[in-house]
Amino acid sequence: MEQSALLRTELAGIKMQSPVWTASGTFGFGEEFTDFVDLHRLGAVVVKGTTLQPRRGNDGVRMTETPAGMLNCIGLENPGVDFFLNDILPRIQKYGSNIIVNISGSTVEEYGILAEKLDVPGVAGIELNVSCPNVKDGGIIFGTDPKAAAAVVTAAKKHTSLPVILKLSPNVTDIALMARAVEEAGADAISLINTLLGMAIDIHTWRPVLGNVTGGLSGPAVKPVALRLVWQTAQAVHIPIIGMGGIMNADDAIEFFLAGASAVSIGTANFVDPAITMKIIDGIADYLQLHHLNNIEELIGKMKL
Amino acid sequence: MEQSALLRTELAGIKMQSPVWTASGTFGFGEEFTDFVDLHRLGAVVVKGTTLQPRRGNDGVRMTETPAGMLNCIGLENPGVDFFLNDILPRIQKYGSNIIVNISGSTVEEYGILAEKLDVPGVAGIELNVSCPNVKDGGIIFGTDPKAAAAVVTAAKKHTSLPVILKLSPNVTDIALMARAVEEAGADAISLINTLLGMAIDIHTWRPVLGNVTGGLSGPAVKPVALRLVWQTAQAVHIPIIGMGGIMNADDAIEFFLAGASAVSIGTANFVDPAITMKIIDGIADYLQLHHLNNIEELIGKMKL
Amino acid sequence: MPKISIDAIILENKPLGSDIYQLSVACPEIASCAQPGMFVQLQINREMLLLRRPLSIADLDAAAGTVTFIYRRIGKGTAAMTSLQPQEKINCLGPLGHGFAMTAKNPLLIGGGLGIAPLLFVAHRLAGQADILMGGRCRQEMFWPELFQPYARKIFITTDDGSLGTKGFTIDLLPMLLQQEKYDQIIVCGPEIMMRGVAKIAAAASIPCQVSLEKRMACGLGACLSCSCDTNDGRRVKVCKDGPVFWAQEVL
Amino acid sequence: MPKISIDAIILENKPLGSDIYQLSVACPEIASCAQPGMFVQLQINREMLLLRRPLSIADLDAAAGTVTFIYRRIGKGTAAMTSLQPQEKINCLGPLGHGFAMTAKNPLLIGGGLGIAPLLFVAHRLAGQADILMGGRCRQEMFWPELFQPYARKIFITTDDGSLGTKGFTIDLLPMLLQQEKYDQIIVCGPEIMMRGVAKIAAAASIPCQVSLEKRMACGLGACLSCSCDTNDGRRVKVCKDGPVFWAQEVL
Ligand SMILES: Cc1cc2nc3c(=O)[nH]c(=O)nc-3n(C[C@H](O)[C@H](O)[C@H](O)COP(=O)(O)OP(=O)(O)OC[C@H]3O[C@@H](n4cnc5c(N)ncnc54)[C@H](O)[C@@H]3O)c2cc1C
Ligand SMILES: Cc1cc2nc3c(=O)[nH]c(=O)nc-3n(C[C@H](O)[C@H](O)[C@H](O)COP(=O)(O)OP(=O)(O)OC[C@H]3O[C@@H](n4cnc5c(N)ncnc54)[C@H](O)[C@@H]3O)c2cc1C
Ligand SMILES: Cc1cc2nc3c(=O)[nH]c(=O)nc-3n(C[C@H](O)[C@H](O)[C@H](O)COP(=O)(O)O)c2cc1C
Ligand SMILES: Cc1cc2nc3c(=O)[nH]c(=O)nc-3n(C[C@H](O)[C@H](O)[C@H](O)COP(=O)(O)O)c2cc1C
Ligand code: FES
Ligand code: FES
Repeated sequence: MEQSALLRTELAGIKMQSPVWTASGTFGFGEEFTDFVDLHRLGAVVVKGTTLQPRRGNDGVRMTETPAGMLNCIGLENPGVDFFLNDILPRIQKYGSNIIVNISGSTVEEYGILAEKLDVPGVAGIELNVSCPNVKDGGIIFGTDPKAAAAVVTAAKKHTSLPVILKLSPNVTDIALMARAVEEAGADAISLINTLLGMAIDIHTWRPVLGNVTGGLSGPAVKPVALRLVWQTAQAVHIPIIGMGGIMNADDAIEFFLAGASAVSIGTANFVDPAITMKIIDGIADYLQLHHLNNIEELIGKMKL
Repeated sequence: MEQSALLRTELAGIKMQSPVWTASGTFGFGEEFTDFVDLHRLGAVVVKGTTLQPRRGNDGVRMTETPAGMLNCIGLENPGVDFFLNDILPRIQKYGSNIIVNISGSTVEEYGILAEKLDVPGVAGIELNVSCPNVKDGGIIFGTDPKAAAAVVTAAKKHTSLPVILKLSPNVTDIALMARAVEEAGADAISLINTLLGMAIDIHTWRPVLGNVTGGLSGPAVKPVALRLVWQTAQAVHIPIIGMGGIMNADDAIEFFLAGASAVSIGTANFVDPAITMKIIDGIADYLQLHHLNNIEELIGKMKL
Repeated sequence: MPKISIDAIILENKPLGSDIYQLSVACPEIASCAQPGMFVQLQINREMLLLRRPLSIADLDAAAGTVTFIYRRIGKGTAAMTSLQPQEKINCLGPLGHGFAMTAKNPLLIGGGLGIAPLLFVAHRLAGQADILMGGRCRQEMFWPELFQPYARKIFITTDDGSLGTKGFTIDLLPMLLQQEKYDQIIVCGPEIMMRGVAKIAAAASIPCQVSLEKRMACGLGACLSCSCDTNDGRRVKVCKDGPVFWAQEVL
Repeated sequence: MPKISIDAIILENKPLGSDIYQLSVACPEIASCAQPGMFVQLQINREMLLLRRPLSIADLDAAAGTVTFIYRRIGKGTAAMTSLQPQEKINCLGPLGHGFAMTAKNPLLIGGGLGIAPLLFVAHRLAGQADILMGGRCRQEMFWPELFQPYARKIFITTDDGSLGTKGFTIDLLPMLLQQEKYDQIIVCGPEIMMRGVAKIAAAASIPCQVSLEKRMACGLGACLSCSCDTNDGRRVKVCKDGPVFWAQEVL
């Protein structure tokens, strides 16, 4: 079968060339990768976390490497939603891939306002970031309290006709509780995981390495945890899941599909190899062909117990 | 200053040659390492999780490597507390190191019974494992619910005169809540982290790699998360903390002391280099000397914000 | 026997067959005391590999202080091993486990796949005293006879496709061999299904049989319990410490 | 200029001074188009290193298709780099960032520490047209003059201990140099404190000044915002994409 037919799929009404997305904050606005990636082949580009007002992010060191991972505390630096809509969106639309906007609010109302502003042609969906560990008002409360997360979904759904994806934090005791709450509130899909909260200390200066003291851990180090959370979430809800966390190659992606993800998102791996998404897409197609599968759907959630 | 004077310290009344412990389940009963380690130089040897009845642990694959880490689902295989007391303890006492027994119960009462049985000469303390992710009745509920964890501490304290250490699970939303609950219940110290819950799938067979489906993630991959949890716990309580999670060398250990740990415990690193604890002890002494510090106490919790 | 962890210098790392390599290291400390059936945990400092990889000692030269392993490229660790170069260091932890009881006068060694590797060391020690029956998929995989030539008495070969020796499995040929020769022991190493088959035939013929088990290992020292297994009399044993060699009736 | 990510063959990786190494790779794709001041993200496939390491292009030979880096062993990544061998592959992502505006007729290059490295490429391009003022701790660290000999017009040296050239810092010597010669531009790269000092003197003397900033980087492509910095007119720029070269008054 032709590669494109094997890979084409749909999620929450979003028609996609492939089930491979790029994770918010790790792929800029997509345009930074055009030397390496045919954006059109991606299922979606999820752009950097966007807020109502521009934000300059955190001061000091924002990134440090850890064993098989990295910590970041960018702190939602972004030019604000209006600048995005007026200056960036028109520019990146031409690449022809689905654009999902990742949004963060300080209040439930802000999520509603953002959702409404972004309900424009050229935006394929909205991802609610309720779990950014790097800003005080960046939604971390919304990400750990099922009621608050549900309220955010309700607010967004009320103000937009676009598919609404809720991005879950891994830093919780019971992911199923969170997942069910947002499903009931009407979320069209769930994405996970956001970063694990971590930290590093400089033993020469006795100070935290990161300007924000703590930061978000991502990369292959977190993959086993991410996969477990995706699997637990898939057991708990019926809405589709976009799985991510440490995916570095097609084999990793296949694990997430088997665990129940309908699409995967590639984050930190883009820093290691900017063409990685293309290799992963090819690798998934090869795997499907090798196993005589006609579509990615035949893999989703098929782990045998 | 002489190395031994630099390193000698005390924790919850336990006098120690050094602040370096070995983590339960990763160092057997200590005797397996005598070709590589002078057990006497360790602060304590925490022996494999012990239960009232012998347990055979989980079937199937019990271990798999992950990027910079490993997943295990041993499932608390152990010969039972009576066998430990009668056959093993007399044998390992001769090495002259502090022996801490890590215990797991299926009920609050079991923790009390175990604590009472172990209140014998030769046992220096008890570590309550309320967070083994690998057995259904292995205490995971006690590890995520502050009230249950407190009840376990109360039961153990009531039945033993030995110092009682509560080992916290990292798989919770709010570690401070857990830590304060066990401090209030009278725990003499807190140790953390136990393993992060993770998973791996075999993409050839479509089955979970581990016999128990999920397993506990340990090793350098988890270090940033462990360090953050130790720091958060140190902010929340006044009792001493034994910090662990991915410590591979003296530099890693120093980070944990700066974050607020009074001792560190070495786990997975023992599998990589069975002599690693000796190297870490030497490295800590060198660091103290280099920084003109007289004792490990001068490092504990000294991270500057 | 004291175990050590030591940086050994790689002398050679060459392909023997498709995906099969022979690695030799200078490690007098292990070469001087290791027994057939023991293994070594090798640390591979490449990529993000954390744990060591266990390999049986395939041969050693105590005088020269060298140890040889034969391994199959199967996953990340063994793939990374193929890129190791002579003169590089590789940390060896060993010798680990209990080797074969070397008490037989007239044993038959039986090996399948990479399970043939530790039998080479056995044959070497038995210096022409042992016959070997080895099984493989096809002629191309059977570079082994040449390695056994200097050490073994008779060499019997089976291949799945008949391209070398007798067509079939080792257990197909075994009954005939047991009729031809009065072996006083069988030493078998290979896929579990093969070892079970051999153990059954050996039991029926009342010939003592030693087997070498394989389990995923982390520590290799008996500390982590990754490799526990049940004995037939209800004990729990650790393959890395109490094995990898057992009497067939203990564990199969 | 299109960026690429490509496996380059290592030609040489040799020590220049204590803890300082020179790495040359065959990479015609980058050698053919990179400009002075640009950098490359190198992937080091050792140990558990995940991210690439940014290094300035210290020189290149477009005809031969080679690119040279000079790096200091400072942490895990650069330590691992020192073990790279000729013939090994190293993945290079580049050329990244914007280089120096090469518009000056009579520039003074000023470098401190490893900041001297990218200036070598600048001097090479300016082919005898530029003077260089370089500062280091002591004579042993100053292997640089020899490297600049073929390219630079005049070479001025300061060392902290006076063991070579003038005793003191580059900024101590700078005012005198500006009196001696009418430079039309200053190009400076080194510790931030030094660049600030130079920028101040340059501003006072009304000489345009280019600086090259350094920030921790993950992507190197302007995507992750690890390397954001403020401009004096209130914009946010990315050092990896909008820099690393800026006009001093923009960012200092
Ligand atoms: C005591 C002992 C002696 C051995 N001797 C030899 C030998 O002489 N020659 C040889 O080629 N192999 C031998 N093996 C097997 C060898 O250890 C594994 O093939 C190797 O560890 C796989 O590593 P990897 O990183 O390439 O595979 P991985 O990428 O880790 O995994 C690939 C597959 O290999 C299997 N595997 C992984 N780890 C182990 C393990 N520790 N033990 C068994 N299977 C595993 C799993 O099925 C897995 O799916 C021995 C194993 C043991 C326990
Ligand atoms: C655009 C650019 C060009 C550079 N050019 C050169 C060059 O030509 N020669 C050279 O020797 N160095 C250069 N550097 C610095 C070089 O990238 C770092 O020294 C290197 O990444 C450190 O890696 P490590 O793994 O050895 O250190 P690590 O173990 O990662 O850290 C050691 C210390 O180095 C510093 N550091 C870590 N990562 C970076 C980073 N990405 N950028 C800056 N500092 C860092 C931190 O202070 C840290 O404490 C350049 C940096 C940038 C951003
Ligand atoms: C540098 C960086 C910036 C990020 N910014 C955001 C963000 O703005 N919004 C968000 O929801 N997630 C953000 N994330 C989280 C990623 O989208 C993703 O959930 C996480 O990194 C796990 O995937 P990975 O391991 O493949 O990187 C960021 C991650 C990194 C590394
Ligand atoms: C193989 C293995 C077995 C373990 N068994 C136990 C146990 O019985 N009881 C317990 O409290 N923790 C157990 N742990 C957790 C460790 O004690 C430690 O908390 C964890 O591994 C984190 O430290 P590390 O990253 O240094 O290994 C086990 C860990 C491993 C890897
Ligand atoms: S491998 Fe650890 S006990 Fe056998
Ligand atoms: S390093 Fe990623 S934006 Fe500059």
